[in-house]
Amino acid sequence: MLKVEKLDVYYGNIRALKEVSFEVNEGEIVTLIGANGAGKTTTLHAISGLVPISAGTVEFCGTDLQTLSPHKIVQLGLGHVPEGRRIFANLTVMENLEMGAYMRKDHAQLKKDYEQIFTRFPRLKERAKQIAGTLSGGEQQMLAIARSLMSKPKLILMDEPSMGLAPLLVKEIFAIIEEIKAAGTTILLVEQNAHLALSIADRAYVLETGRVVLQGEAKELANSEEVRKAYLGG
Amino acid sequence: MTTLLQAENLSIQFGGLMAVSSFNMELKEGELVGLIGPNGAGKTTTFNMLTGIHKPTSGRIIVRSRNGGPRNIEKLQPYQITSLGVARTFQNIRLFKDLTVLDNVRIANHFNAQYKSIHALLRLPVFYQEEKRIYEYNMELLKLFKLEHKSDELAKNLPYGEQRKLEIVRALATKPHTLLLDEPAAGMNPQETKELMELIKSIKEQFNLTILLIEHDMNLVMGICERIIVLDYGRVIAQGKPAEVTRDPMVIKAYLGKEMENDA
Amino acid sequence: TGRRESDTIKIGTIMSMSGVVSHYGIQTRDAIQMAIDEINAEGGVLGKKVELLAEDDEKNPEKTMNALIKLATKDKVPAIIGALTSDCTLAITKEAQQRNVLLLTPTSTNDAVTDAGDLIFRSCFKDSFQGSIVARFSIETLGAQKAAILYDMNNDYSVGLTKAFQETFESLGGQLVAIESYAGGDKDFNAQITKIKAADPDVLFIPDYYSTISLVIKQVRNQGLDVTMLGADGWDELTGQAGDEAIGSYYSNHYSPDADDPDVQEFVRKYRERFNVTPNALAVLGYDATYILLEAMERAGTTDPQKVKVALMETDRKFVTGHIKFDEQRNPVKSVTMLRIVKGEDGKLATEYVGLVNP
Amino acid sequence: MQSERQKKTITSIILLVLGFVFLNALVAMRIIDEYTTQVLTIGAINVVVALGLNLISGFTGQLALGHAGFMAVGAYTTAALVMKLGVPIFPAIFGGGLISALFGLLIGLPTLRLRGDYLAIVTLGFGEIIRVIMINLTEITGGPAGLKGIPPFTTNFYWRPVVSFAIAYLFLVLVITLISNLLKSSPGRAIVSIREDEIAANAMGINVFYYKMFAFTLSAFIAGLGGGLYAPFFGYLSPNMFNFQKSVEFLIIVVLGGMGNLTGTVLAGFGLTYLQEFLRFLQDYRLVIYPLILIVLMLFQPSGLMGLFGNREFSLAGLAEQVNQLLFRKDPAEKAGEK
Amino acid sequence: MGVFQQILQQMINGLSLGSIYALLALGYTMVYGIVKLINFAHGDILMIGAFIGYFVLTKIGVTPGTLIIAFLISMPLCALLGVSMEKICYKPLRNAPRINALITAIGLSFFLENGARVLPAIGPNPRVFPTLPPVTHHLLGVGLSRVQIIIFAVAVGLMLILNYIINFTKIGKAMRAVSYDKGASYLMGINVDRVISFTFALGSALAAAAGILFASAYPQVEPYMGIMPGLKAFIAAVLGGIGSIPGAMLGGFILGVAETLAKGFLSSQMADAIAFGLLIIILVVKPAGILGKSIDEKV
Ligand SMILES: Nc1ncnc2c1ncn2[C@@H]1O[C@H](COP(=O)(O)OP(=O)(O)OP(=O)(O)O)[C@@H](O)[C@H]1O
Ligand SMILES: Nc1ncnc2c1ncn2[C@@H]1O[C@H](COP(=O)(O)OP(=O)(O)OP(=O)(O)O)[C@@H](O)[C@H]1O
Ligand SMILES: [Mg+2]
Ligand SMILES: [Mg+2]
Repeated sequence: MLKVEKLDVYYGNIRALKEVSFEVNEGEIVTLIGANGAGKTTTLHAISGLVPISAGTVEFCGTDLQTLSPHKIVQLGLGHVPEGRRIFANLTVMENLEMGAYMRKDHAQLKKDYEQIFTRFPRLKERAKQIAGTLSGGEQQMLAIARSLMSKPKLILMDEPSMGLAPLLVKEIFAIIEEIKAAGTTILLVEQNAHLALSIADRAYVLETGRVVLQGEAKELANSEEVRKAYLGG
Repeated sequence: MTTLLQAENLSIQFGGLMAVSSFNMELKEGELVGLIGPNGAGKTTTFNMLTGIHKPTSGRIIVRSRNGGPRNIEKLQPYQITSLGVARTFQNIRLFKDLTVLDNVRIANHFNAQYKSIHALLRLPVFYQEEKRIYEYNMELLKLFKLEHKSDELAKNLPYGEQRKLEIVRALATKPHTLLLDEPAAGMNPQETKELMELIKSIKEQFNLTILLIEHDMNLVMGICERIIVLDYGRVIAQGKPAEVTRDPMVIKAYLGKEMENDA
Repeated sequence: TGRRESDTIKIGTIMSMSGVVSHYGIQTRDAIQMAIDEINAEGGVLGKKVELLAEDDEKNPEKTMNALIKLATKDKVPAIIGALTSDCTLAITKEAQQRNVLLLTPTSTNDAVTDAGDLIFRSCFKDSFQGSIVARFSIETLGAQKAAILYDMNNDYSVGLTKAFQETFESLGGQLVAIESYAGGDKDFNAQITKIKAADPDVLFIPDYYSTISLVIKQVRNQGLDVTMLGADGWDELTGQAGDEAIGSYYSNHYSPDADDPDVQEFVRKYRERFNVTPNALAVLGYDATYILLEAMERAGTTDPQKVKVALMETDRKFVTGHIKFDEQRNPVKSVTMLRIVKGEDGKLATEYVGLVNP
Repeated sequence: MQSERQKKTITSIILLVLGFVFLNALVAMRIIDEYTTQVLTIGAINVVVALGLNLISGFTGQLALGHAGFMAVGAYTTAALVMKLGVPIFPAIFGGGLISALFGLLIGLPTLRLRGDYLAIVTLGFGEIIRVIMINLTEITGGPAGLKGIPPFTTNFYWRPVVSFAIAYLFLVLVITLISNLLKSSPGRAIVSIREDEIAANAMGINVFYYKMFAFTLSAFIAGLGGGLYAPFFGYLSPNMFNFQKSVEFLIIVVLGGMGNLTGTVLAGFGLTYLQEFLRFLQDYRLVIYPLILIVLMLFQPSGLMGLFGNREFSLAGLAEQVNQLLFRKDPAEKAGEK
Repeated sequence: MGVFQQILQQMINGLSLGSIYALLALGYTMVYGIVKLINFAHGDILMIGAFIGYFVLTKIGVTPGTLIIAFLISMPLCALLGVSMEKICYKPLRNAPRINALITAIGLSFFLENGARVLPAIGPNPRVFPTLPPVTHHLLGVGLSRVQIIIFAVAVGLMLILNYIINFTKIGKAMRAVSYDKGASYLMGINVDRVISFTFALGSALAAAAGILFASAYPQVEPYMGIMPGLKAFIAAVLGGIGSIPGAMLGGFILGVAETLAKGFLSSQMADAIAFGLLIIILVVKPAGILGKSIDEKV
């Protein structure tokens, strides 16, 4: 479904990604793990067209994404829940969801989808008219995910959805991620919380200073000595 | 042992959010204390209050100045607190990105520089002497962190790990008695983290430092901290020796929960 | 002196061809060019063609100075017509005098302009003269007791007239009940007018150029302030811009643009034909200044400023803007024409000759 | 190391003096004609003020839009000191700088806590207020008609352009030395660190507000010096010469040269001053083409002129070194070995 | 005329002037909010808008109906102009330091002013803007002219429409989203470039309307007419809190009234100085303007 090959990204003179290659198949949860600054966010940004690609290719459902502008990429069915949530704090919850559905024209279906989202996230329904900036961290993360789902993505990129959340909320969010997968959406998950990420993922890639250094089945990696040492704290 | 830094009933509010409430802490000379807690617990905010970047809504902070006397610092500006001997690093690296590594460190010598603007403008001998002293001292510091060969590089061109180290060097150059480190190992791989641990221990000895440290890397925290304070939702939920704290059910629930889950 | 002989005579002009008074500068430059073309068509001066070198000053004294030095040292012109506004002219008079360049300003009315030396001439009124004439007129002819002034504090023309009017009016026993100002470029005068209205004057003196005046008097009438308005030569051409609200106002001018003055008619016709706009007062002054200068050169038989200056003092004939002679201060001795704005037979605004006030 | 430094300083001074004598000889012999001298002198004064602006905007990172106002204060103060109090010209110029610095201090105190565009708009406001005050202070400034008859540097007509040029040149060198000496010192580094990151600078022991004030006041002082030079050079002042547009001109010089680069300011200052005069042949179209050139420069060279050269600073000693090497083909490594 | 009437009269004068400032300030604020650019050429769009109105009205005569036509022609044309300015001059600089776009905007402003001056169709001469015959209503000894009524009506009407667009339409919400976070907006599939263009279009259209209103109140058009109102509106935008739409409206009204009252009761010489002084005081007390939010940097 998503195929990334030999991806290079530069910030000025700094080479943030070095020949990163990986793929995501339909129906999977694939996770990218790695230390702070390893280039996980950069990878997702490159896929979504937020940073220019210096070399390599990104292919999504057979379309080359390289030359497309970000909003076109979203229209192809690629959702992105950005790092740090980045909800529109000055808009209401409902307006945030509307922004998620910005490019959709199927108004009839859209109505139903709002209903569906609200049944999945009852807390957001309660707060539909609240200014999003005043939501709690967990609620904001839910909103960020819900907002992205509104675009009906085939593949959804999630950047550290557990960041800044209390463990309880983390559990809740991960449950939601599994639900989304069950509903048929493919997921590329970036997480610092490698434990949890590996526990729900099918496959995983490990990034280290801009390079893929390990890859494999999530379970295998979780048990590998190397990963345990470096990312799971022994 | 004298108390170098003391916080009494510190609280701060952002809008409606009570980011830190009734925080109490006493840092004795030569201690190495860890401050841990989940994301958003208020650790960095605590640092920000201790260094004057945020003014606490209520509470007191007392610092022993270099020449001995205790001083209330809640109302002081960050540069004043630094000059009393409390230095810090930042969680989101805040180097002077477009300046060289050496200049980054030299800037931190500012209030120690023994000459006035007028000396610099007229290029009097005292200026050259001082500049030479500063240069040599700073190069020495850089050497400790194996950064001396990069002294002319722009800070933004250093790899992440070295940027973190440079932040520590820069803080050291202010000649602090107390050093506050905010996630110094973030972005370092386990090997680097190990080296960093050794480095922290050694500079602590060499410069006779007292250190307060925020870190999510439990290996590091358990490895070097003598005492740990755990924050959650702005409140201290536990404190004590590393071994005690890790057994505390509250801490496990709020922070270390992962292991529990695995066991379950 | 040792200026090189060539087959053309170069004359400089420094005008504000860009910036906020560019509409005056460009028209005046065009009028000067027109006069030179006419003279060239008649065989030129001293048997040579005249070439006009026009420099822009952006209404900026610094740029005026640069232009002067360029004209004086690079182009080596013996005489310059300009500058347009008094601040620009004042910036260069001393330099022109020292560089032995004759400077004839057609339009700078500030009293001090000609102080710098015997090579500096002007062919328009000076502010104090005109201001006091209008003040005298308002007391002696209109019988005014209480006057108000509304002026542009950024513009020394306006400030100079205000000062002169105020002094004369008060010395003749009148009372100034309000002196209000605005800054050049302002479009809204309602606040000042409201204040003036409260002071209830007999006459309101508004010394500024017509483009501003047309806005001011509209707002005066809109506020229902029924007062006789007075102006000066800047009001020339106001009849083309203002509406009925201007009727009944008086202003002083260099000449009477009476339909039956053939010189005026001829000038306006030629100018319109060539540039497709009605010339304003400054353009006419520029046109006259060109003739004054070039005729003096012809009389002097040379372009040497020291000789032309003497010949200039002998100027004594009627030009488009009236009869011109110079006094010892190199200011023109011109009588002032007082005009009244009336509704013409064709329904358009026109001016009516009220009287001549002699210096 | 010590002797190396002294050698550098001496080389620079020799080159400066040579350049000074050479240029002035050209001016005195009218090989550089008077018009060009006029433009060069104005250029030098513009550069002085722009250097002041660069100090606060380029090096300290605080955008200021009212430097024409400081220049006006300097110019009028100098004129008043000379004309009303009979102060000799050089003390008067410094007096202009000092009073302007005082204005800088007063303006900076309440406003330097503002950041970015807010500071820009407030300084713009102050520039305009100063201008309006000048218009109304008729006693000192002559009002809108301007102030004329300011005594020139010398009354000798032939030598006047030479002397004006020489003095402007000297002040230019003085200001450049002042700023570059400052920048290569602890207070200078403090100033630059504020531009880079205020919060970090503060945490590193730098009194951010103090150094902002210091840079702003010094910047006003330098702009005031520029004004002080302008008054006797020009002999005539009018408040409208120091309007917003003039402030913008200085900003354009700084940005076009490259923010935080002294060499760039010098080049752009002379370049733009000359360009405006050079375009005179375009007549009515001059002010249409000039902004177009500006826009094109901004679009295609956003980092300014010196961005082309990696933002390095020009150094006389460095130049001498290069020439030396070129002439005598001495390898620098070899030279180091010699020592 | 009593003091009370005088005050009332000055208030009316000030509000009418202020509503023009407010319309213009809205453009500054919207553009600033979305691309963080002080668009110095905004005042010159007012000039172009007024000239378009002038050409339309001199061609077809002036009646209330043709006035509406003038708005309908001038506003879209200026919108187009604003969009082209953004595409050609600002967009390439979006990732450059902000000061570059600022200088470009200043250059553009000079270019428009002087370009208009050399354009044969416009030229340097001030033209009389065609107006409806003046009618003044009197109430309690206070005059309210027809022009003033038109200004209020049009300005308030446009502000209501703008308010509707910003708060209740999809593109309006997208504008707010983009101004809050461009990157995240891309990820929603929002065509950020189009939203920015739309913002320029909207702001420029409002400036065009302000131009016609301004020229109706002060019936004269010339190439440099946009400078002063542009500067004042900019101040108004900052005063209200730049980036804040209600702030721009409020700032415009406050500035208009303050300026008029200063002229009327303090000193007309110092009115501009007072306007700037007011700005400075407000900024010193509230560093982000009256309705602006000062956002602390997260350390
Ligand atoms: N806009 C930028 N300009 C310059 N360098 C950048 C930029 N964004 C990221 N980088 C650098 O690129 C590298 C990879 O960063 P990235 O944000 O992708 O890491 P990450 O793996 O997502 O880390 P984290 O766990 O902190 O989110 C880092 O060294 C970072 O400093
Ligand atoms: N300047 C500010 N304005 C408003 N809220 C703030 C500000 N700074 C911090 N907060 C809030 O205060 C809370 C504590 O934040 P803080 O940065 O101290 O967390 P932390 O414990 O350091 O977390 P982490 O481990 O993620 O760094 C968070 O909810 C944060 O959003
Ligand atoms: Mg990341
Ligand atoms: Mg933190």
